Amino acid sequence: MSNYSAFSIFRHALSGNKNWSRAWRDPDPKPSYDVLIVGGGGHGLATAYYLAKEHDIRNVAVIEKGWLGGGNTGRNTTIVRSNYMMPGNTMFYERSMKLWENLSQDLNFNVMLSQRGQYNLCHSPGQMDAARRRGNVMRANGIDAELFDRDEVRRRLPYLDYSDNCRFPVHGAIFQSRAGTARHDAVAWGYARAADKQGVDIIQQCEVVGYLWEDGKIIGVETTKGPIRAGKVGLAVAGHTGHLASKAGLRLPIETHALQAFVSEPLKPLIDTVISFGAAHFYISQSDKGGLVMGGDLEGYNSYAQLGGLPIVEHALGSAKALIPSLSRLRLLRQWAGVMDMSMDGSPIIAKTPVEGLYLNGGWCYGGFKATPASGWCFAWTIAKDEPHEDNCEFTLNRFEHGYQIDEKGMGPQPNAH
Amino acid sequence: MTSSRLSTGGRIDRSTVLKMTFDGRSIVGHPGDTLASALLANDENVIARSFKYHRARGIYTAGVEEPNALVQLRYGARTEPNTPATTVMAYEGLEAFGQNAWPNVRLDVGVVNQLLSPFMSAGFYYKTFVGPFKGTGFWMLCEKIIRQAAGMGRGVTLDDPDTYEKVNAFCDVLVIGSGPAGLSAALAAGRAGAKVILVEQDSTLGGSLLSAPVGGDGDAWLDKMKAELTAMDNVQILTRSTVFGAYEQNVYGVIERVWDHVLAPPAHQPRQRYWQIRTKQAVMATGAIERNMVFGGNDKPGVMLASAARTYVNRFAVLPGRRVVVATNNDSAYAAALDLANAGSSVTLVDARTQVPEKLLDSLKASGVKVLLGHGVLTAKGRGGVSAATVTTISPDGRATGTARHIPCDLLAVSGGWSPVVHLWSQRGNKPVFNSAKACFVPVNSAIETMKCAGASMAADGSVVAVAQGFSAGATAAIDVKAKNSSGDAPIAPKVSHGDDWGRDLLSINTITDDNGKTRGKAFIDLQHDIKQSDIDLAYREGYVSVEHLKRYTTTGMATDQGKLSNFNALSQMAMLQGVPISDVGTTVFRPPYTPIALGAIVGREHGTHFRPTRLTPLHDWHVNNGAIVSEAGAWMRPQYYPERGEGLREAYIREASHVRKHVGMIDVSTLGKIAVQGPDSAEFLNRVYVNGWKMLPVGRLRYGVMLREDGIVMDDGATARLGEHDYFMSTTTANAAKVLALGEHLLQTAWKDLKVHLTTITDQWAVIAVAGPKSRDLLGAVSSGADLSRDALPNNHFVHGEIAGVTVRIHRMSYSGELAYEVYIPSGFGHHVWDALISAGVPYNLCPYGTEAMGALRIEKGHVAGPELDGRTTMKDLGLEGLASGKKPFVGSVLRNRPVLIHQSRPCLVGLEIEGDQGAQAGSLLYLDTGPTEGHGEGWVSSATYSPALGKNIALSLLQNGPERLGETIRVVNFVGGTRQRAKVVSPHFFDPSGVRQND
Amino acid sequence: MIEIRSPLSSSVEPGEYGAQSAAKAALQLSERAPGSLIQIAGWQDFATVTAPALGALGFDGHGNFRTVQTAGPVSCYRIAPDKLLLRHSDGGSFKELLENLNPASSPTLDLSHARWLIEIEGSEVEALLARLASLDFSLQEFPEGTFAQTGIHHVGVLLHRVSADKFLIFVPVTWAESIWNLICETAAPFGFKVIVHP
Amino acid sequence: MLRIKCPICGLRDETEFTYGADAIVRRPDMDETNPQDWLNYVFYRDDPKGPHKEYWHHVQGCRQWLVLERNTLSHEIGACRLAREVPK
Repeated sequence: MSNYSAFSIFRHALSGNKNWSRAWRDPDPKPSYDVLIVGGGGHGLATAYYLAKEHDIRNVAVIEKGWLGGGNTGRNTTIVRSNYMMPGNTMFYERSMKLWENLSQDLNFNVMLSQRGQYNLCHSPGQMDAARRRGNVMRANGIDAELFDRDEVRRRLPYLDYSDNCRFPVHGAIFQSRAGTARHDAVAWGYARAADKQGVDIIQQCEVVGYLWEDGKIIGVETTKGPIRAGKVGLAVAGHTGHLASKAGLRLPIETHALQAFVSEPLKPLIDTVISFGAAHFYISQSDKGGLVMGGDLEGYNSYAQLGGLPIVEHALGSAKALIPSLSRLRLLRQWAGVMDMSMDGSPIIAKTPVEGLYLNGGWCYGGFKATPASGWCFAWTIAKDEPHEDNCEFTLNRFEHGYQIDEKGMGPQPNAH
Repeated sequence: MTSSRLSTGGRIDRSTVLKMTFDGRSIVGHPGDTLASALLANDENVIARSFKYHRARGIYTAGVEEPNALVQLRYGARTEPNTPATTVMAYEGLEAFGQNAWPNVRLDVGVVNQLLSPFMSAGFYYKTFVGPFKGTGFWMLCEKIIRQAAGMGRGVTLDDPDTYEKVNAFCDVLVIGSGPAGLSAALAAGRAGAKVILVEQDSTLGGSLLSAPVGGDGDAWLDKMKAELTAMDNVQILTRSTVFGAYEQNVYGVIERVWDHVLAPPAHQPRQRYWQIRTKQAVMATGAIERNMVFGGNDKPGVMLASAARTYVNRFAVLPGRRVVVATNNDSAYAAALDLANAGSSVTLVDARTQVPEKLLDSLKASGVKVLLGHGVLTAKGRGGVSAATVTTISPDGRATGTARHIPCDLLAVSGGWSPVVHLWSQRGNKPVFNSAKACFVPVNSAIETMKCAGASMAADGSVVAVAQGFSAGATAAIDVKAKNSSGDAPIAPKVSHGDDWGRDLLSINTITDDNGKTRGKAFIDLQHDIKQSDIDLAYREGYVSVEHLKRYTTTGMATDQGKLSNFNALSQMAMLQGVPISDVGTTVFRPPYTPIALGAIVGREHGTHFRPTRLTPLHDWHVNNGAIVSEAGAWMRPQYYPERGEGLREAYIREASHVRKHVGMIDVSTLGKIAVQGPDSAEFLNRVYVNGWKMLPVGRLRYGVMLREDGIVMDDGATARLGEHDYFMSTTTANAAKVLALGEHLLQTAWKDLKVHLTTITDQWAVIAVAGPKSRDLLGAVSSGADLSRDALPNNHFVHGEIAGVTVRIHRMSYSGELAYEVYIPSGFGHHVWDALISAGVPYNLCPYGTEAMGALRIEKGHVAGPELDGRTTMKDLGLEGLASGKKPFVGSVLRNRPVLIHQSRPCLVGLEIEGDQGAQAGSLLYLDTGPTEGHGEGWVSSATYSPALGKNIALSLLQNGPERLGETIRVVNFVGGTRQRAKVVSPHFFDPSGVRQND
Repeated sequence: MIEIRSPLSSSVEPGEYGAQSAAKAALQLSERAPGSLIQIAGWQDFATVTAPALGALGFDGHGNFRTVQTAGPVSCYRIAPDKLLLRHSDGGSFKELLENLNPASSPTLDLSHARWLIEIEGSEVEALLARLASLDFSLQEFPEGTFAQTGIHHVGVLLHRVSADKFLIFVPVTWAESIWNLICETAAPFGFKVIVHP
Repeated sequence: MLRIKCPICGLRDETEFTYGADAIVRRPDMDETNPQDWLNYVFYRDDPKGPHKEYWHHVQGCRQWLVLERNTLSHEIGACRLAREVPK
């Protein structure tokens, strides 16, 4: 497989781009693997990649019911940040950020991480205090964070609504300069290509319909392409975790909800950063192609349908105009929805399950994309060593029993509130 | 008269001349024109530049599928980037500008990108720009340049001067599209008596009929249909309105462009109207979109869809070319050839098929159209625009079999078949099926019970079938909604010129190649995004074969036209490469909106002040009129402070808080949540929702209580008074009022159905004024009557009724400030009156109003927890409230609050801090051991901080690990983001009057 | 008698607003004090225990969830399975009614200060309301003398169709000004008159 | 957009309601002291892909809690009853 570089582009261009090879193979499943990862999204592919790279476990397959990267990896708002306050979250997301920062080189695939910074706007003194606490935790843990007052935000983001007409005036913002966006599809493709290079089999169009059991232990999966045995089975199927775990007899602290995203027509550069509105659940950035990428609130009810309803469209676009009034005449090009695992405390699960042979990576709520590298890294560690790494040691399944809810928003066990 | 404008014909009003400009050059048009037809009439051929290679582009279509002719419409605050010229109605004073080009679309220097095109193949950016070093620096340098080059039009940072509105509508049958099928459907449903809404995106009804020559049978038919429809009261017609989305349960989103066809909307009138239509049945008669063919130079100005060329001639009386080559693989382009020839063009028709019916050929004979069967166009030649077509004989799979020859032309009109507009049907989660005879994807009409498809969107065979299908769909829909009358007989279909039956004998060729199967030159599949056939080939080679991978890797179909032209050709190329039928490749799922919609239209009036409704207390006007600074508290506006003589926040709150401790102050606390708890089981209910006991509370008393969430975390606190035997008055925090009520109702209606309790919000019924300070009793005693406020008659946590200024009020003795304090409950409509009375009566007592900032300082001095401490993660133990919990009874959260982590010794718990030095601490600062590293999450954090006027110190409440056992310890308070490090002494949170002498006085 | 202060006292300004037409304004907006409002609640035996008291007022039972029962100045709205809202437009005290009800089985609650009324009248009343709430306001679906509880701008309200071209909107007082302002903006394209009742 | 047929108010837009929670889980009796029962009630869900029963609160209407049958995959809506009339 050819290495990607400016030189390779030049060389291939001269030969009419006729000689590029496949980015990854399309193998038939082998009868058995050491580790089988269910779910060919960013998390599953990253897990396979790090199993091979970090733990030298190469007899690995990733099976995907559709096409790789077709779940939430391909339908998010591409934001990457590490501004988490709760112990258990903070260092995990910072590990992710650090992996992101060298991911393009690591994978030899440009994932276009653009560290254009992210502003979390505050609209009350109380929000400023909460932001200060978050920023302080970040700084104390070696993560960059700055707290800006209204004037500084106004200097940096002059296009927000500072008029008397504004319903929720900006009081200030917390800013992480290393945050930004990455090209979402490239993450799946880059990990797929790199994992494939390490010998991982990526098997698309292969749906898990059940598990293979032996003595109460899971020893593989039954798929639409036949049974595949595995020493260990890892689930990385965010959005469908509840459904697939139930086939293994697990009831999880997870509900599945749909989240919409939106993109406008492409424009010349207008918004050079990522902005999160503090008066409603809304965030916006601009893609390299020029489209304004926007995310809103959950539909509010359990859903496995990748359908988005009008109330949330109104909510998100209303927030867009409230935040930046001049967006009014710009046009929405597409809306779509992804289904996500909303956990009861808003934080993920990366852990062994009570079922021997089954490992779980899920419950990502809104935050799965940014977590992709660390999620794969920590899940690979957990599978390889049969124990969590320090960075995912709080992402257990039984934390609700002992009471350490990693409730970053303080909303309690109400998934649609996180 | 402009050069390409025909002297007769067309559906334009020649009696009026509209003056417009494009890139500063004057153009003229007539009412009925689109910007595109006016540009063509004025011989403007280069309208835009493409996304990647900046290739010159002209007008390609006559509709919403336009991939090329995007303009920046209007300027200043009203500018609209990326506007297809084909969808803009001409108006006096219209100004449009070329975009994505410098200095302009005619002379764009960005065209050099074309030289780099071999290096800019699909996905090239994934393979490079990573740079030689670690990190993202090199990429971001490259990205800056890429971002400047990308994008299309420009947004502005000026506020939109126009307004928008949303309308909710209800109907029985929604008919989408007003061509022969849609009109017939509306007629059938309308006659039956159903409530019908007919929506048409164009400015006038008629659909494909509008593209036929003026004066034909279609016009007469259209007039008759319009007359009958407009006479029906139960039929509402919306033109210039696009159904952008089909949602579950038959809800449709529509944007009506109410005043977009003028320079600016009239005063008070909305620019656009967003209709949210709830219907019982829908008929989708959305027609079909013609496809182009893939060959070298198929994007040049002068290449146009055949149907569009026909539309320009017949509807707009514009001759888009004098020497025309029409290239087709189906019958429909014959009508275009005929009409162009009849309008004066010399026309050569190149048909990929070797045999066509004699009748079809006969129809062209009289017009002088030259026909070449078994031929295709291999390339379009010309600089800046088409000057010739290279034509060759071809095999049935589109490969050249002979020697190419040039046919000079200035218009190359192409028809590669048609794609039914299935978007709305698909948005409901359905996949269309491939119809190989007609080479297109069609809906499965039975898939959605409440949506019927008809006409060209079902690939119907011509207008006779379209009318029959439409009428039947409308009639069936009417029966389904139980309309009373009969639909009568279907109208006789209009006789339209031959060729509308495009599916017949179609030869499915999409691409014309040389004898090696290669396209010549740059052959585009997605015109706007510059996706060439070779990009699809590359994606295939690299394994991006699924339609979603193909779409994402190449970005085909993701431009502003959303692939309306390109999707099919991309799919068929991928099918060819994979050697499978196109049906096996599948289609991408269509997402709303069908065409791009302005954000502002969806927002309607809910922006600015009306982004969310505002909640005002009954005393709000007084605060504003008396100089209060009011600030947002959730939905409420509350007075934060009342500055005197240029005071800032800090001076004002310190003065106000000091004043309360010295004299008497009053504050509007009407925002407190208030819930009536009524019924014989009220005490039991309270006993279950509060952690403390309520069974023994006598009438006339009130009690502070704490509520937990089901998971044992503290949710809310407040006081509840027992007004009568079965009648309690609960107060909640401002923030949690709705949550507490909803939870109570939930428990009563689901788990505790046996309890006879009713909850009703009475937040709005009562204005509440807290009066606090050593002189509060004197003041209230003086101003009220009928209430004995003496220490013995009204101790703390008691209430009494009395009268102030003629108003019956209830006075609770209750303190959050630590002072002798009362809460006066007043029917809200009299709140202002009583407040005024207190202000007047307060003069001798030195009464002053205070705001939320001073209230905060007072409660911090007293160690009362509030919002910052009740952050959804703290337990009663954390807040020092666990003593309140009853051990004798279960309550909400009583089991789960005892989970091991929640009762662990080392949890951060509430303490006070006295800050060393002159500067106050900031809430959100972290706490660390006095000596030792300041890193990690620390020992705790500062939740609330203030200057304490009573103590003359800066103090704070904080949560500190193992806090209550660390009183006296000195700790470090670090505000990293503020750049401050302070030391503080850990003290009891009850800073002021810990024994409560003052409040119990 | 102290006059109840309108939550709209700084918003209601008589005059003509919005798009002007030669003809009479298509809409008339005004405010009305609710008079007396009380809620009666109950449980399973709600109907039987309250029947005598309601009968004394001239009502024949609870009615349904759509129809407004009226008897003289008193209107009765069945707002929930076991809750009624009674309005005495003259501000009458409901004294007799209250005396006839047992608070243990049918608790009552004074809500006279909790709501304010906005009245909309005119030929475009259906069109205006269609821009504010997602109900079918056609006369057929929302006949005279019926009511509905719904949301306007995220706030729960009660709408009462008094006649073909007149609606009363019961708005929680603390939201009243915000809703009033939004209604005025929404009415601007039609042109409207703000009037004050004597 | 979901449209929910409230037994009291009739067919209404979802925006008048708030979503409550899974109506399949049953709240333990008040005097239940086994933490596992409470954990199951508060945190654990079947999360079905298909037919679901769930609570909705008609907050901008009659303020009744409803039990709605709805398919989480197709969003098809079935019966809607007053919660108080649904047997435990």
